[in-house]
Amino acid sequence: MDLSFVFLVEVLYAVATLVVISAGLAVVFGMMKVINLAHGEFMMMGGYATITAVNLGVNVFVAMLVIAPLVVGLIGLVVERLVIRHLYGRLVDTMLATWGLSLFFVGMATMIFGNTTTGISTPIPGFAVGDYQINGYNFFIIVVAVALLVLLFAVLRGTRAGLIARGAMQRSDMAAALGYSPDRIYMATFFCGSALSGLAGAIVAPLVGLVPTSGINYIAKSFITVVAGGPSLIAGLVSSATSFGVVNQVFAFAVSPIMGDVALLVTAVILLRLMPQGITSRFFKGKL
Amino acid sequence: MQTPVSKDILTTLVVSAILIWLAPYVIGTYTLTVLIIYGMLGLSLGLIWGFGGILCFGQGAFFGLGAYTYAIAAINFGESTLPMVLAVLVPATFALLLGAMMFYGRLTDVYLGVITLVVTLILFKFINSTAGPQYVIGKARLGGYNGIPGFQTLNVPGNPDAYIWGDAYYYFCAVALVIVFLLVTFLLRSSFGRIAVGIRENEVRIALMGYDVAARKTVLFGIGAAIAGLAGALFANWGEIVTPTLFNMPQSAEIIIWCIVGGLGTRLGPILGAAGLAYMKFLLGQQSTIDNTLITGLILVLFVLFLPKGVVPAFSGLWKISFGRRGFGKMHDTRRKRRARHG
Amino acid sequence: MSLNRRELLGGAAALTAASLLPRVAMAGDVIKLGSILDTSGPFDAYGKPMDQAMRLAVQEINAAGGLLGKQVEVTAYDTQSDMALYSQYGQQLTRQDKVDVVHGGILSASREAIRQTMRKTKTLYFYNVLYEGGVCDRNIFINGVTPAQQVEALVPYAMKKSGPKVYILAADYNYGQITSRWIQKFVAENGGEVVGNDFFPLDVSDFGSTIAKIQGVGPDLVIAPLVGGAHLSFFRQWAASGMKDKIALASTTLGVGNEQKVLTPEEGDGIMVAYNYSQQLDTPENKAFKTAWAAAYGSSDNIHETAVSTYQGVKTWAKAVEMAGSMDRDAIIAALESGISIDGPGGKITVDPKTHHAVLDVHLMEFENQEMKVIETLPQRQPIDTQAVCDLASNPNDNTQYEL
Amino acid sequence: MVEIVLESSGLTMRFGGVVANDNVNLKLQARELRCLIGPNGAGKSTFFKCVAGLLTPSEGQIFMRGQEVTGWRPHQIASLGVGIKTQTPNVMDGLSVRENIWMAARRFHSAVEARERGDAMIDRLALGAIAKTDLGQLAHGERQLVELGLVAVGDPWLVLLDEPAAGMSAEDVARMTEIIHELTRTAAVVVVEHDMQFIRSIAETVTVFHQGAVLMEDHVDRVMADQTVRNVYLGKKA
Repeated sequence: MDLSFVFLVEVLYAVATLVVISAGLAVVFGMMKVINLAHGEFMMMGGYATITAVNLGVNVFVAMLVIAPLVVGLIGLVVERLVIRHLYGRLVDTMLATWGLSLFFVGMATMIFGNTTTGISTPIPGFAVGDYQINGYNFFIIVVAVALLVLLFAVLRGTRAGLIARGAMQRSDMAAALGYSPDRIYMATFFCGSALSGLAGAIVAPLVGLVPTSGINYIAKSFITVVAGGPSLIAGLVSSATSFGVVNQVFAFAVSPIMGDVALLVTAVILLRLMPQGITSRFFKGKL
Repeated sequence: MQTPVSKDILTTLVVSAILIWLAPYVIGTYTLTVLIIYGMLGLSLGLIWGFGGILCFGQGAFFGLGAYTYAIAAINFGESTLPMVLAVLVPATFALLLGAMMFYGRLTDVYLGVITLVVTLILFKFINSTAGPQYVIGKARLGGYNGIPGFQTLNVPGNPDAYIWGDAYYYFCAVALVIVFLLVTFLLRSSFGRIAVGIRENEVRIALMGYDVAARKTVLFGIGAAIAGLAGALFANWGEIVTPTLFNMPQSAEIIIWCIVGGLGTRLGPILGAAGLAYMKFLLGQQSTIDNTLITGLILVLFVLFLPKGVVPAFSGLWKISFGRRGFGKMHDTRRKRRARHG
Repeated sequence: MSLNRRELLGGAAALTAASLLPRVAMAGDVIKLGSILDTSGPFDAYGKPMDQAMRLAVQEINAAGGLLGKQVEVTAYDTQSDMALYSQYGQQLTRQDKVDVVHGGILSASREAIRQTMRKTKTLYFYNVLYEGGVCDRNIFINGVTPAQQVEALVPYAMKKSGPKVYILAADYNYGQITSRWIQKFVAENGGEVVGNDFFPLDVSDFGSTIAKIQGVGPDLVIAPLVGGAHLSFFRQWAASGMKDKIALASTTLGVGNEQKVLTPEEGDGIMVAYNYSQQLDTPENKAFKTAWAAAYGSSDNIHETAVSTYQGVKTWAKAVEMAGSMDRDAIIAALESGISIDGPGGKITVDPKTHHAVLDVHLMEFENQEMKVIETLPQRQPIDTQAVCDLASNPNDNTQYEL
Repeated sequence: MVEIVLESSGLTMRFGGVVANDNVNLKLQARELRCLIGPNGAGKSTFFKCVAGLLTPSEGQIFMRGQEVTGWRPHQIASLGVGIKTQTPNVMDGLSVRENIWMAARRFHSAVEARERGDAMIDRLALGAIAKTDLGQLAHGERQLVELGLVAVGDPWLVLLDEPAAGMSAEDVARMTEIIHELTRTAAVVVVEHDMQFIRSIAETVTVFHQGAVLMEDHVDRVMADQTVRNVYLGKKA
């Protein structure tokens, strides 16, 4: 009983992690059809922003939830103005340019922070469930993931900005016809996407040792999650994160963590072979 | 129309002979060898991406597969001839299977990218976790993270004790690259190659003409993998060890960067891009003021923004303007392949 | 041989002597020491102080007048924690730079990447890291701790303090694989039982499911030969899930890279280890060493196990060179095989002629307040694991890494 | 007995809940010219795509020269000797006119013969002046013409054309009409079109699509005179 509860928490945690690390990429891909391959490095910078802030004496939650998204969002803004906006509509070129940016940021971080492992301790203590101990931080990540999804849904459904964004998602010329500059919509979207990436990096920072090359560990997983999710933003994110998270944890428990990763990747190949445009091209069509 | 075949071959042979002779006076042969091997690897992606429109994010997988196949076979056979052949065949077969799965499933651009990326990651993770003694192929331990050291290196066929190494190995690799380059030239001049370019330009049209696009893309993908596999085997001989890093993401990323910088849709571009950037990385690796990765990244961004056609087509264009004829590195002179690059 | 300009010029001068004594002729008036270490990347926590230790030792040798009247010159490469770079730089050190001796390599993977190159080019090679044991090669000298010296001491101590049910978490490459087999052997010999054994590739940093799994099995003791920056997260996550005070923890690697200073006392205290060196060792050699280090680098805080091994390795090599009186490789090997010993910061260290391994002191320690407190010292332990399989005196052409 | 080269039987195509084709039965004789007309959304393009292999019908069968080809892929259908031209100019923009036409001819002939036949086709279409120009640099009408050349060079016995006259000048249309008539000497031709002017100038038999089904099938003059057809085109309820 206790073990199955622990298992359930681990599965939820795995799904939540995938949601958190993919949200930024999903927003940018869903709205702008831009695959940001520097997403992993945006996360890495979010991690460094958090650790630097904590070392300067800032409260860890303020650092994670406010400082990291802001810092990375601003970096994203600069990147959008300097590079991305020249490449809209050229999917493969944006992928290559953002790949270049990812290498650039790795190099930058190496020069500033050095190529060493840094980290902070988790700010939430563990607690007991029956005979078992659970990492309290797992719950925090689950809460953040749920909050993130609710927030995304509320913004897209309930606000004027969300309405425009949804319009831009369907038909980019539509928003322009309504008098909103697509340029500004894209700028705002990229800022939000980058901020979400920064937040994700900050959230996972206490769990792992951070190095300038940490981003590579996330980009593949989040890239796969987003692409397998397909055209619908929230439904796609939730459905693919759930499929991958469950598969990953089942195999991680039954065999080993590495088999969990392999099973996740194999699932991705099968999913894409069956549904070449992603899960939500077949199910939950037209949902958010 | 195209220059006559004989003239093309002659130019290739003369230029490459001069380069092979002169290069060792500038750069040590040990370094040159690896630049040549990277050139071949660049050519393998340049062929399938630049001429076939297939953007493969996992070309490194075939490189690694070739290297591992060679190492495992060499340990088991104790000589190098059959392992060299296998190192070409195994990646090619793997690519044919993978390609058939992707192309008959009508996967394109981003989705193609994801699948090739994922397959590379799976191979990397698998090879990386084979440290235990249970992972054995014949006499060869897979070795996991440690890779496989101490295999038989290249020998004269039929005589396992006559090693080809040092300067001789440099000439061997250089000649291999010239041969592969000529084979690619013939391929691109053949009907198959010309239709492959047609597929890059417009897949649907080619299908409506009655060509089996999926089959042709699969075959081209396999040919690219065979070349990458050969490069992998040569690399294994050069480094005398194979490790899982051959499969990892940065390796595959670099191949794409070589092609972009050198120039897509040319045969020479990816080779020069590979050799040039690898040498630059080698030089940069000796200083520590500016981080190596930072410069590589910056180069990629700047090229995508300002010189998306790459160096060779740009110079070729200049040459054409100045002398009113084609540069020798160019073939099937195409405008930017919007469709192929932008999905 | 490559045909670069430098060698074309130098070639003529060296031509006459080359056929007789190539290495001496090439070296000229300095002795070239090649170093190959990860001073950046995930393993730099090990590599950086090793580099400093190597340079400190060379500096001391040169200050004392060098070797055989010549200064020692360092040629160092940073392999950036990338195994592929080892083979490349290994080739460069031996074929282009033509060094007299190579010190370096950290992970077993990196040692195996260059060992054959060193052997082929007849370049004497020192590997100064604690490792899984079993390497039997006349060209290599190893002065790190092996499992028989370390695990044999650590396992009974840790089991006595906790209980008989042991769970092993090991890094997934040859060090982790082989070490975990040694642990299994010693656990069984001490009447215990191994209830689980998991391996993790070096880039794994999420141990959530593993920690839950361990709880399901319920061992008394977890022994963790985990390696590198990513694996450090295990100890964080272990503490974060509140397991630290419930199940005892021992490691064969934690602290080698001064991890006790990276972990908070809450995360680290009580973890049991056994090594050749601790900064808390109270010997005159250690005190002198720490003073010299602090004078050279400002603070002695970053000294650790493998740094000391490197220092001791260079000093052992220097003593053998003086004894041999020449830079001839076979003469130096003969000197080393005479069983020479030095008194290093970790205690007395003697070359074992049969295995080219080291006889040394092992100290049982526990983490306490970001320091490694010495509990007990086991003096002059023999590398009996390697001695059981390797005898270079009777079989000098052996070139194998034996496994348990 | 006249040979039937194309037959659809009970062909139905659904997209989710939308029925784009509903039980379409159609027969086409050798060397017949048939126009498929109907307002936007009538299902004529969907029908075309099903026949060309670009879509697989939900129900029903398609036969070509008596052989069932339901669910075949475009290249298989084209290999039978069926020439297909889609709605928008579908050509290789980065390649020259000659290379484009050569590729089409190469499918059925050796490389050398393909070149000869390609050159002959270029002469026939009077494209000699622009034979070396990349398609991407040509005007819309020229591109349409080249694509027709791609279709014709394979000597098809069945030609499927989707809106060949769209966006072309009067002069180009006249040339197009001439070529289509020339094609009917050896092949049956299906033209999907909604330009009534153009249909009047080429058509004999016309099939009218409405709401996914065949509304009527008759000679062009009678169809044009039919009140129901007029209502359909004007958007009144039939």
